Amino acid sequence: MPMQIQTSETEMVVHLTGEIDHHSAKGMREEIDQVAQRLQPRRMILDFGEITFMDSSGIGLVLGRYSLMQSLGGDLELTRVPGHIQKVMRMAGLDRLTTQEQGGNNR
Amino acid sequence: MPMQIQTSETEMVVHLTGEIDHHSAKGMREEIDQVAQRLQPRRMILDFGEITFMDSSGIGLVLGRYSLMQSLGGDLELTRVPGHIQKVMRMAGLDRLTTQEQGGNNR
Amino acid sequence: MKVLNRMRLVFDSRSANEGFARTAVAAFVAQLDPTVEEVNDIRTAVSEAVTNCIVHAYQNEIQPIYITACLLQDNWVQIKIRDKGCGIPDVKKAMEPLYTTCTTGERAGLGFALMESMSDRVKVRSTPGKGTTVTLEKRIHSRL
Amino acid sequence: MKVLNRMRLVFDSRSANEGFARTAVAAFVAQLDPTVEEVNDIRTAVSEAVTNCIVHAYQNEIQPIYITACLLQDNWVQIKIRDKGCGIPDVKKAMEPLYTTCTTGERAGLGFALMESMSDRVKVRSTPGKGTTVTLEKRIHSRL
Ligand SMILES: Nc1ncnc2c1ncn2[C@@H]1O[C@H](COP(=O)(O)OP(=O)(O)O)[C@@H](O)[C@H]1O
Ligand SMILES: Nc1ncnc2c1ncn2[C@@H]1O[C@H](COP(=O)(O)OP(=O)(O)O)[C@@H](O)[C@H]1O
Repeated sequence: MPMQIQTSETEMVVHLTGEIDHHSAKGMREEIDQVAQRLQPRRMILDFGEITFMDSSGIGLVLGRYSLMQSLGGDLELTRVPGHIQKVMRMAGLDRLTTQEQGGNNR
Repeated sequence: MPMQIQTSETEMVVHLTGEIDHHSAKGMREEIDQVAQRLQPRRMILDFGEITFMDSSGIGLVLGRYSLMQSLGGDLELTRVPGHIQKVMRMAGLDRLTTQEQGGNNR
Repeated sequence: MKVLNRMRLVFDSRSANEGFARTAVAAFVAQLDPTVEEVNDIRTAVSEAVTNCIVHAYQNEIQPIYITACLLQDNWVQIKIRDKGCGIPDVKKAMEPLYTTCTTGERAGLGFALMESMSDRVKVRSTPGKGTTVTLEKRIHSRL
Repeated sequence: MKVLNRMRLVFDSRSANEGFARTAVAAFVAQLDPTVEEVNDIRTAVSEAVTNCIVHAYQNEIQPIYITACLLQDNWVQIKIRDKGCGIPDVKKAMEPLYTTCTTGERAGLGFALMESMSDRVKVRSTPGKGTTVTLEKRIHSRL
């Protein structure tokens, strides 16, 4: 999976890359959850800066990680969400989890 | 046509952009020849720096402009030819017209 | 309406083809010189419809998915995504936001909602046991 | 050889579809994670074959062009481009570099030569009055 995960004692930052669809989401979910279960972080940050496409499979990905973090008593944040992906997030009210929107003309 | 033509007294520089195929080549040919007929330059330079795709229609484009410049008693030069397009040029021996090849990983 | 250009696409219902399908449709629409946002809308809507064929209609069996795309007058694009899968018993209910028959928590039930927000018109025709056709219509506000 | 994935494409022989056709095939092959050079080779070869259908086979009449693409074992890709146009009386001669029946000076007669240099194998079957099928085969040396 094209993904980089940075961890500290209490925080986990997931740098997602490429396209999120039903095909790619499964591997992403599994990789994130494996690290999260082991680390039990207080905060998970999903970085969408290098995501070039996302459909509702990405909403499922975010909602599932949100539940996971709730069950761990922690928080989920989304950063650097490109404009078009913000539009998809908004459909599920997930834009409220966004701390930093990415400006400009994303591909 | 997505094309910019710079002219001086004796020289004409054509900055080609986009993809060269049978569909796009016609318009490019016509636009170049119109200016060349009017200007009668000693030298024509075709700049391929912003070309992202070219098939044998591009060879036809170059060969035709070569004949035109010959008939005007002038020269034709090709600059900033991306690697993959150089590979197509080579099929027709047109790489010898190239004064400056473009390095790197062109799209 | 007069059809100005058209294409037809058939491919296996493998999830690896989701990216191919949306890219192919986007490449066909590219000749209208759409904005980046319009292209992304189309890619998203097509991706949703194709994923539904794979996940719901054929339930991960490998069967054919059919797409046709037409360019009509005044920059209208019509895209049909068709399967011969299980069909939808209650289309109205299926199209409600958050409604999903998926029990794994993997699907958000927002596929149709996204198709509707990314297109100008969405039509669904379905016969249980026979299959489903989703028709997406969108007008491209060409940059030309 | 076992077919691991496949798609089929039909579209009008309009020159506006040349870009669509090569992009669609490239998007299908993308799942093998080809190099940039391999993708460009495929786009060029497909573009040549499709242009020939438009220019030579149908001589600018609007008729259907058929493409199938298959992924086979060991990262082999097979692409067939088929028309129901005028056909080629002498295939061997047609495939010679610089040979062209075009008299306007627009075509360089290098279409088949380019297809051959961009693919591992090129097969041409043609029946005058019935049509032509060009089969391109290429092995992708995946980056994986
Ligand atoms: N092509 C289809 N074939 C059969 N059932 C479908 C099809 N498309 C959608 N459905 C049904 O409609 C429901 C809602 O679809 P959708 O809004 O896309 O949400 P999701 O895909 O997340 O479940 C699905 O859960 C499924 O039951
Ligand atoms: N699909 C086709 N149908 C009919 N004739 C064809 C087809 N493809 C190629 N040809 C014939 O073969 C010749 C050589 O083709 P090619 O090497 O691609 O060069 P070019 O397209 O530049 O003429 C063409 O000029 C044409 O006469």
